[in-house]
Amino acid sequence: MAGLTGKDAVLTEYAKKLETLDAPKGRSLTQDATRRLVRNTAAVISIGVVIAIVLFAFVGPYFLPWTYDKIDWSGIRKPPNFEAGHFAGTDQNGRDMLARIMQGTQMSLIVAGVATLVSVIIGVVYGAIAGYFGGKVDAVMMRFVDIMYALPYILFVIILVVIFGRNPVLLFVGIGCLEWLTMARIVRGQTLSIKEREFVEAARASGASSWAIIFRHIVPNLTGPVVIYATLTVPEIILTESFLSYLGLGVQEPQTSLGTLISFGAPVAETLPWMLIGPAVVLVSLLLCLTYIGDGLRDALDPKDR
Amino acid sequence: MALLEVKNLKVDFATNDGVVHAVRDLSYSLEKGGTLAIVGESGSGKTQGAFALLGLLPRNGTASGSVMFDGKEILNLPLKQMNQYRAERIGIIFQDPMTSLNPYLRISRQMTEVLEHHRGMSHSAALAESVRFLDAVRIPDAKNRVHMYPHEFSGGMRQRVMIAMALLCQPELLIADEPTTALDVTVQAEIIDLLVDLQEDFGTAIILITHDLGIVAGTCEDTLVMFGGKVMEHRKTLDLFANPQHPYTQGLMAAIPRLDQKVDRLSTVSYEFMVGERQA
Amino acid sequence: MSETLNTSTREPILQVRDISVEFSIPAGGLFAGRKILRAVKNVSFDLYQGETLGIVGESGCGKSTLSRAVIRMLEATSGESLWMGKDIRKMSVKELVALRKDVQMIFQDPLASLNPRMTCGAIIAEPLLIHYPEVSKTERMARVIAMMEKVGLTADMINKYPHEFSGGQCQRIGIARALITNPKMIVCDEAVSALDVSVRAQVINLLMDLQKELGISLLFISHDIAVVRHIAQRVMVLYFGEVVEIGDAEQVVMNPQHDYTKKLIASVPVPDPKVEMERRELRRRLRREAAGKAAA
Amino acid sequence: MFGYVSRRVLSAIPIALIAVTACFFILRLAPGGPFDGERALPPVTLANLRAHYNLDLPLIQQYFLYVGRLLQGDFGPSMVYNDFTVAQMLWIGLPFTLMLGFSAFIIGTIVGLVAGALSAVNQNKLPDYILVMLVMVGLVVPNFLMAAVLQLVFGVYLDWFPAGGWQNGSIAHLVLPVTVLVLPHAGRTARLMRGSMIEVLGTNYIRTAKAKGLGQRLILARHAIKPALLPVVSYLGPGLSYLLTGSLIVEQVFALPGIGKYFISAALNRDYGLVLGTTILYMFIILAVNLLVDIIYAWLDPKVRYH
Repeated sequence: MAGLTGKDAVLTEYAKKLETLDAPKGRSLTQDATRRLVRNTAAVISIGVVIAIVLFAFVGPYFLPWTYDKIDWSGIRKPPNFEAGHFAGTDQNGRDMLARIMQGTQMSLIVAGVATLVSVIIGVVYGAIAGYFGGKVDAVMMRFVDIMYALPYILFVIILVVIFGRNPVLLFVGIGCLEWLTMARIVRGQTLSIKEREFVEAARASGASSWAIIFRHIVPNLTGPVVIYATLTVPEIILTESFLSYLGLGVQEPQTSLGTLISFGAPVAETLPWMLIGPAVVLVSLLLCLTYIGDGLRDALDPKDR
Repeated sequence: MALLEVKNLKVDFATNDGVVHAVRDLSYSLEKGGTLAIVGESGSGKTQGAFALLGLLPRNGTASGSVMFDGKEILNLPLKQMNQYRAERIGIIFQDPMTSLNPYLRISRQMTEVLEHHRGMSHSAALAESVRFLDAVRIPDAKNRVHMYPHEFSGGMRQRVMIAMALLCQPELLIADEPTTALDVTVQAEIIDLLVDLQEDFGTAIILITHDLGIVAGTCEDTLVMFGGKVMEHRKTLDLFANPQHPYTQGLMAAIPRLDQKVDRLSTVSYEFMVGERQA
Repeated sequence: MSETLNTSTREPILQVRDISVEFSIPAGGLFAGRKILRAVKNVSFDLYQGETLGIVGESGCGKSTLSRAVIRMLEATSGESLWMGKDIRKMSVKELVALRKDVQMIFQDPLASLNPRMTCGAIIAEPLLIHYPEVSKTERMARVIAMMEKVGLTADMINKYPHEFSGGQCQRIGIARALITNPKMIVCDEAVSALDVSVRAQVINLLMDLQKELGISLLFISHDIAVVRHIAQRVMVLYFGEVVEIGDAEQVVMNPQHDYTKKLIASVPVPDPKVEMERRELRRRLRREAAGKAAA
Repeated sequence: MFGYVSRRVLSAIPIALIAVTACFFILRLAPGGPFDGERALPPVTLANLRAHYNLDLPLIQQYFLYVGRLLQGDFGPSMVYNDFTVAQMLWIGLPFTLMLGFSAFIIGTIVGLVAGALSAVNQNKLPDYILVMLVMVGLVVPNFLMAAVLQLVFGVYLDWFPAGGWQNGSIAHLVLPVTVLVLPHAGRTARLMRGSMIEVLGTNYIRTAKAKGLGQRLILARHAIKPALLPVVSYLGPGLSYLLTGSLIVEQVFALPGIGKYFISAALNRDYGLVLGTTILYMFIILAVNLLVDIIYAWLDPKVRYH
């Protein structure tokens, strides 16, 4: 390639300049967003609480004398008492409530994590393709999403669970497969708007290939909305999972989930209140914090000064 | 006694990156029936200065100083009293005609409500008056078009509707905030010429806010040049164009490509004058 | 100003013959049929090496569509667009990508034409990455710095992100990106319209200096005839997709032939009170004539 | 306007057909069937049971048979409650579920719209914070937990309302279940309305209305409400389907005679007829509401009606 500036000597001079240059780092949009997120106290507190809950669920069991499935024959249906090590009482079968709450939270978090991942992956890929290629492809794909929206989707989850039995993996994937609809719509909308932006046309004008445009220009600009919606999907999925467990379609014994615990705790709440209060507090605070984090992220990532 | 006396007007905005001083110190006066152009680049504070007059600042904006209208202080008036000035005594038209009309209401509704509210007119009387004003701003077939929705009008037509709407109560002062920036140049000329004719017919005082020195030249008796929220120069338009005093104004004049003169190279605005300003 | 180029001897680098562009848009109503919108109608013109051709017209006149159709950023419906004698509309994908090396674009919105997630250096280097992948990273970055300084940016801005620059600086980055592959022609689509008066003058001067120094041809599209007249040697006036006038810039401005051009020239406000008063009278007379003609 | 509506109706029909087909085949292709209960039935009874419900015919034929009868409103026999047809069972439970669902839907929508508008109008002031908190609770607490809590507090301890069961005609029995259904729906509607109202209040045409010197209440009523409603209206379709799903639980917790409780038992023991019937019924309700939403949307937004 001919010396761009016509004189190759000039180029070497710039090459030398390059070594000596320590240009200051720019402040990327993500750093900007994190600075704004940190200023949002509700979001920061929520992040703290969520981390605490995750530690409680995954690290807690090692500190407990009882495991979630060990039956303490002397302590059936007992309120919390500290000598016997049942800090949150025991359930009808004499199993330690605190251990079960921890295991239940673990299960709910895992289900939510995997299902959100599944819904994000399907949603982003589906939305990006529909958005980028547009025209007929987009019309057909979006028509399908409209049909799926019209179906009473929870009935599908129930049918799915009934069909494939109650093994947890299927449950996660099933929920994820039905939760991607809104993500697909959001990603499609975003892709359409990014595609119209001038920097994409500039890339086309420089001769960039479609794939280069998708991965270098469109996907990086999708991260904002995808992150926002993914955080808002997690509580949705936890709700769906607990809804299913409530109907007896959730996780199989002896494992449990927050929804299952509540479904057992609710009918006997009058006599054994600790069986309901424990899991309810954990579930509500988890969902509350995740929603606040989602709102905080949305205000941080696309700050229309609300 | 001047119709409008603005003294040391300051407008600040509280943003999460600290306070932004949009208008630092703006003072001017306007006689009854007079015409004043406020010229400045974006960020000079020209628009916020005018919005402060009518209390139209956004939620995080605060104004201080004094604005005397017809002898009475109107800056930061409580809403109830301010509403007696808005549209009735001070009209305003905005920059972007495409978004300044409510897309979900017919033009008739958006015009008659002004007369019904301020003049207590019946709907039919208000409608007739609205049609009369739509004719005055040269909208063809006003009688039928008044019942249409905004999206059935072009940009230029919508701006004419905005002008008619602002003049319904024949206010003593009309503020025009960059009325033609969003329009094509041929439509812009028609709207500017229309404003000049209306000013002569109704004798309304006009404050025309723009960044285009060409528009200023043909419309207003006085011109006020703003930069960085401050007044750089305020003189008769003829003198200002004959021999601009302030280096910023001179810089602006030399930086515009002109249709009537051929120049090889545009001179760029030098900001040395800012050196003295920075400490102020 | 550069002497009027004697265009007769040299071969034009771009010859456009009867380019038309039509879009089919959904018509309203129950059984939505489709209407044909003719955005560009049989436009022809030539562009010579080192020349700036201005295309002026109001919104909706098809100037952006034409400029993109001519370099096949969108498909024309009919006509020819010869680059160095070869019809762009018949080029293969590979030839088209190679064409992008020689034909670049600058856009209207300075900030929106830069990917917010990429640094200034990466943005300018992208065309190099596409067309000269074999070039080493250091050489690529050296060329980027050389170009940054040529367009008036300092080398230490290389890691900054678009939102950390002013409008004028963003446009300079756009220009640097367009120049990095040493193109022969650049399409400037309203390249200065979004800039403030003071910054606009700097960018116009920069474009004209670079053109003189590098001998690049510019297709300068704008709605502002005063800017076009200043920067271009020849001007083409578009009205509803058709060329109503084309010629030397001074000619077109000083004595326009077509009615629309006359109206366009008369509408542009001139920053001189006395001149502007006379022009208002001229506009009033043109309107009365037009009204008279319409009534007749 | 008519053109727009008929186009929407026409487009709803294929969706319904495709959905019915999807439900039908998914259920039938799933492993297991209604008759493989614990005690294996003797092969002979199994055979003629299958014949009775013509499960022995090729699937395609069963499908056309099913759809044919469906068009005449016959949902076919229930395979578990074998002395009722699905249509009869649905007919028993349907009115209750619709009454419960729609009353909660209407109350929830109204409460949500008013709350959302109020909190948007006095943004970042006390009423806004309180309403945002209430909305959070409504959104976050799962309906079965809310049901249990309300049942315990208001039903058992305070005994203001019956904690469950149903005597027809008695509103008191409905208070708690409707409240459980109203809270999440009102929460979502309020959150949407707040965001959309805030956006509308920031638009140029509201600034124009202020510049006309109109009173705040007049600006809100005439200029702000209609545009703010649009995004919320388009949510009401999915909103109702969300609420109907919730009623599955509420009917079970409060032991109410809706179609909800049939569905779960039907799904568990593979009563194809009943599951399909309920799903299709829910779907038609949702499609009908979506259609209604489209029409309201067109009525509100002249631009949609215009082309």
